[in-house]
Amino acid sequence: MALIENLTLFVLAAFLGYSIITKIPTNLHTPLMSGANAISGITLIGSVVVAGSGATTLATVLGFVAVVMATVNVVGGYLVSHMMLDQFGRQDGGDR
Amino acid sequence: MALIENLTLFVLAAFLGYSIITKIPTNLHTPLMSGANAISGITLIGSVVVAGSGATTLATVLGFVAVVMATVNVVGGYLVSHMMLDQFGRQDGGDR
Amino acid sequence: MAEGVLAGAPDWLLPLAYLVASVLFIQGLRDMTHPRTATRGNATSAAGMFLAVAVTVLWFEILSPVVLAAALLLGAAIGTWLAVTVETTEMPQLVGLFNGFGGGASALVAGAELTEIFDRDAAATPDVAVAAAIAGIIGSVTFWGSLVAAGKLHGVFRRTIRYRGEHLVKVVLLAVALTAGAFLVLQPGVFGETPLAAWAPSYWVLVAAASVLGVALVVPIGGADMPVVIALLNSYSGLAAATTGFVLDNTVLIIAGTLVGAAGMILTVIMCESMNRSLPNVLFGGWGEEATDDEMDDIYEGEIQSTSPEEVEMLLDTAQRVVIVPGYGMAVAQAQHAVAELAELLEENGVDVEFGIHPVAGRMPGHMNVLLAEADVPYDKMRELEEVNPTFSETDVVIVTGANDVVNPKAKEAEGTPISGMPILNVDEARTVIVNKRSLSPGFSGIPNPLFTLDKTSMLFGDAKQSMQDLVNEYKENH
Amino acid sequence: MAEGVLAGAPDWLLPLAYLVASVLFIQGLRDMTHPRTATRGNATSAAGMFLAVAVTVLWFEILSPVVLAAALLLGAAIGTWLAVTVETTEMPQLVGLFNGFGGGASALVAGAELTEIFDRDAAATPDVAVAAAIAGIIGSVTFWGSLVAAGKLHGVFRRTIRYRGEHLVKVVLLAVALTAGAFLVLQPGVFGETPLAAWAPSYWVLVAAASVLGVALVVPIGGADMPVVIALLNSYSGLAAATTGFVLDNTVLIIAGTLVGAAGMILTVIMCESMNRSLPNVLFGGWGEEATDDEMDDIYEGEIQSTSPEEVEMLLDTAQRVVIVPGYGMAVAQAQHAVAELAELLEENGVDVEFGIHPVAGRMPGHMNVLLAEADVPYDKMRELEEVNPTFSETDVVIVTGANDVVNPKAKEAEGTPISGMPILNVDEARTVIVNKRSLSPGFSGIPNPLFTLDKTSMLFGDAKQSMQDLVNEYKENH
Ligand SMILES: NC(=O)c1ccc[n+]([C@@H]2O[C@H](COP(=O)([O-])OP(=O)(O)OC[C@H]3O[C@@H](n4cnc5c(N)ncnc54)[C@H](OP(=O)(O)O)[C@@H]3O)[C@@H](O)[C@H]2O)c1
Ligand SMILES: NC(=O)c1ccc[n+]([C@@H]2O[C@H](COP(=O)([O-])OP(=O)(O)OC[C@H]3O[C@@H](n4cnc5c(N)ncnc54)[C@H](OP(=O)(O)O)[C@@H]3O)[C@@H](O)[C@H]2O)c1
Repeated sequence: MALIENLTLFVLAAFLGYSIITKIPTNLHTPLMSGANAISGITLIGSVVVAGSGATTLATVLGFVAVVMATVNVVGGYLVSHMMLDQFGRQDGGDR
Repeated sequence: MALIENLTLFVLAAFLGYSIITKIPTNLHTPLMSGANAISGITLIGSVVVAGSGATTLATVLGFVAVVMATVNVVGGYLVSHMMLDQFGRQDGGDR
Repeated sequence: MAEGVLAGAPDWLLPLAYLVASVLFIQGLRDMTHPRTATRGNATSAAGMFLAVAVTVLWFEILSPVVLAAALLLGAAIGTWLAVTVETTEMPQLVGLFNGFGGGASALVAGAELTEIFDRDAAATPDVAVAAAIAGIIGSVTFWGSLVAAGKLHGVFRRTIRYRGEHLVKVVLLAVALTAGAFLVLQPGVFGETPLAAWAPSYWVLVAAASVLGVALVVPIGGADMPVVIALLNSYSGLAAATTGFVLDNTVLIIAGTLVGAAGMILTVIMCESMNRSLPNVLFGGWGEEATDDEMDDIYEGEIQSTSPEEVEMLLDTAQRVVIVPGYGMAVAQAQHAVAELAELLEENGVDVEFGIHPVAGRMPGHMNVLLAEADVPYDKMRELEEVNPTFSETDVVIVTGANDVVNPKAKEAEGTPISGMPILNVDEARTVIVNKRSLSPGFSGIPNPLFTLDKTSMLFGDAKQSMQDLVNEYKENH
Repeated sequence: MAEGVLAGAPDWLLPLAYLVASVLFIQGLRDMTHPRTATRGNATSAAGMFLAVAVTVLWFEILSPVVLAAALLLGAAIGTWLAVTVETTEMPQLVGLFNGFGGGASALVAGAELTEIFDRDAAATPDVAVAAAIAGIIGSVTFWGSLVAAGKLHGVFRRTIRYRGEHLVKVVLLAVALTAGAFLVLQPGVFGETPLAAWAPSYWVLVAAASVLGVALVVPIGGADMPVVIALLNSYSGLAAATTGFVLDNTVLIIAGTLVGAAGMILTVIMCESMNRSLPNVLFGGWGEEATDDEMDDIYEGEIQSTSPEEVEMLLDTAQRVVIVPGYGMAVAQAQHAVAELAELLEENGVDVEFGIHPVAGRMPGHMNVLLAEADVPYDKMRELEEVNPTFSETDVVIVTGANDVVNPKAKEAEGTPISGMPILNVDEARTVIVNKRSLSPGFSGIPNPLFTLDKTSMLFGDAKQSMQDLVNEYKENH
């Protein structure tokens, strides 16, 4: 029953996400948003499979576009998040 | 890959358990302990399958003992926990 | 079985790698609970992503490695370029844009998978078809909704388009998308044996309808509500990835997507709550139009005292304790460095300076914290509402710069204003209040602010960066 | 496919029911985060259990329904009887006992499943065999370890048995169990075609070795450390259930078992931390012997003032603020009702009364809270260490009843005592301290308590229940 197993993962991940995210303080919410955003680019691995399989031309074209878009999301998201957090981190070093 | 899928569930549940339990205040730790204890009686459902299948006499005997033990754990655990919590709950009603 | 570079590797390697990647995502988010560990958390999460993608590339037979490499490089280049050239004030729209791309990719992947299935002359099982339909709808709405939202935030187009029957249009579009989805699931074969059938035409009808729906949903929402929309679409892009995981039967997509879905949903709810509005009100209420005209000027007529950097400098000269309250205007003006410099100067001269940060100051949760951290303001100077409010009665001067709603006492008194019930920073309890903004025009909520008319309030009109810099210079001259 | 009463039901019904049960367990635990929702949480969790068991019973073909019903009824009867007849002080050992039963059941289930597999002349796949071996070891250790721990707590046998080479014995037992496990996994067929082979003999060798190991592990641990052992075994019983889930490929067993495993582990760590000891030290250090003799008497010689209920009543008469510090002795004496009555009387006469609850007072985390809640003491009167410590300097009388280590100032000063570094309740900052216990014998940690020798301290010797009741009567007579 792949469907129910997947559903089980979904439910557990939802509870876990709720538990973790509610512990994150407000001042980190903007970097959290872009970091979470980057994680949603995980759809990239789906795009890779589809783009690389080359089964049909249509799938390849769709896959190509999907890979570009998902990669922008992943790379951009993590970078932006890193740049923001660096500013928090930098001063922490200074404090000590 | 049933093994990896099960491992995934295990990992998610471990993180989730950690997140939830660390939020429970000390004053509820004793009822938590007996409540968690009752949950571990979930092994009862394994016992039921084994005891009921009647495949071999040995399995039936083992299953019988297992069902008795697991049921003691489940019923006793929830009852004890309920009795303790009732004492907390009772006064909450009184307070209002 | 592995088909690609890793051919011959045991079956369990791929799901195990995905499990490890999921753990890295989870651990990354857990590290986000503290500023000290947050940078590491982001890196952990990125490592998870790298692992998942690398294993995937090596595992599957890549018939067109050049195409794939080109796509990856192109995406990485665009992403890097956007990230490094962005101004801190443009963060919200950039996050929105990235987000849209993630949603769009999910919709395309689901579609490509369907065409592959149909191309093999196989039928999609009902659960795959349902998941694909959901991924298509959510992904398309996310893509187009995010583009519109990012465009509005960026000022590409500011108009809020409202029209009679706009809700009906949305309902019809959703109905079309759902009908196309039903076709996809039931596969009644209306397209017969035509070559068209292999393209999964009902899926693309669904995508088209959902795309228009995405635009139609966001267009009527006021520009100032866009941050909420973006947080919600962030949640959607996660859900789209999770549903794609159901289509491809892939655990890491489901887990990671769901985590993002939860994160976005929680941020959305927090924003709505701290603005004292409901989510349906934000999405369909249509309120939230930024009042740009200065009709308010009459209201304030004759009750406003304005001041100059020189006068403020004199006030600061005798102050023991100063609280700076930044708001959206500080972000717009990029005034954080000037503000930080002012605070440092005052501290050097023995004045006790703190920042009062309202939870919804600016346009994203934590917006002010990010800006001030950029300008090297130490955390322990940034005080949250509950911490700073009790101290205003012992504060000599409050400098409000680019903030409006978050210090509007109307939130306390009147029922029926858009901010009624929102907790505010009680700056009016301080001895003197300096309000720095460019005009008397209202903030996000579009209502006048009685704080400006108080006897203890003086307005320091001007762009936040300019005014703060003037103050710094003035202060330096005299010390 | 369903074979039992539900024959014909769709395949996904069983896993779906298990998913719902898992959600109920999770939600039940989440509700435990607040006293107000905790009772509901327990009921939610119980509902999940009921659902999981009911669906299982209906789903599978039960060849011997009478046997099954008998087993269920018998178990329920025993469980209910034990639960309703238990005294609140006996909770810890009862929880331990129940816990052992859960672990034992897991070990038996894994064994029965193996015999069934072998009976069908099939071979257990390596992952099933490994999981069964783990379930067998953990389950057996849990069962016997819990029995010993519960027995010690109940006073069935109090002696701590230590002997030379005890660690070697444990290592050898573990090695035997692991070797048997290896046999099970590799199935070299040493038992050939004998009828014996179908009984999975290597599994039972493993169980026997692990059972002795369980006893050997707990026997050398001091009676007072039993609560930590029980929390740890609680974690083990969860892990045993989770591994059984791997054997049976059953999601709800894995999820619920893992949740319990995490809960037990966290409680264990918290207890160790608040006693300022490491887990290996508790398990293998062998320290923790309860000092039962009163050799300490000499140490205190001539430095002790003792008092009477009459004198204490006079003190209370002029007090504005009283703090009551309960400890393990209150639980032993079942003095909570008398203590609560005293507090109520004082309150009625305008005295400000609070309870100072140390995190490890008693023998389980939250032990005092459960007892006082039973006696209807309102929560807001029970103060945690951080809350109550700053108030002692403004407290007129502290009544310490049945507590010892948690108020021992040696924790602050000396290095090298078993309680060094443990934060304590600073009752010595109050104006007067009354310590109620039966003798001068030490508490859990076995060390003398300099608090008793202070000028401001008076000892009210006697059983806690009796002494508190005397105080109540005395106070009533005079008011
Ligand atoms: N933080 C979030 O998550 C979030 C999300 C969505 C909505 N919101 C809403 O946004 C509002 C935030 O309150 P806020 O007090 O920060 O901002 P605000 O109420 O929007 O007011 C910002 C003020 O800044 C001034 N300003 C703009 N550009 C400026 C410049 N270059 N120099 C100086 N001043 C400038 C504007 O007045 P002038 O034009 O006269 O200069 C305006 O009155 C709240 O109503 C909140 O509910 C927040
Ligand atoms: N809470 C937990 O989770 C936990 C778990 C494991 C270990 N521990 C340990 O347990 C200790 C708890 O400290 P504590 O101060 O509560 O207890 P304690 O240090 O064990 O002292 C209890 C005192 O109560 C007295 N007592 C016993 N029966 C009595 C009766 N019937 N009437 C009056 N007094 C009686 C005893 O003295 P007499 O014999 O003279 O009467 C004894 O000195 C700590 O060392 C802690 O580390 C706690």
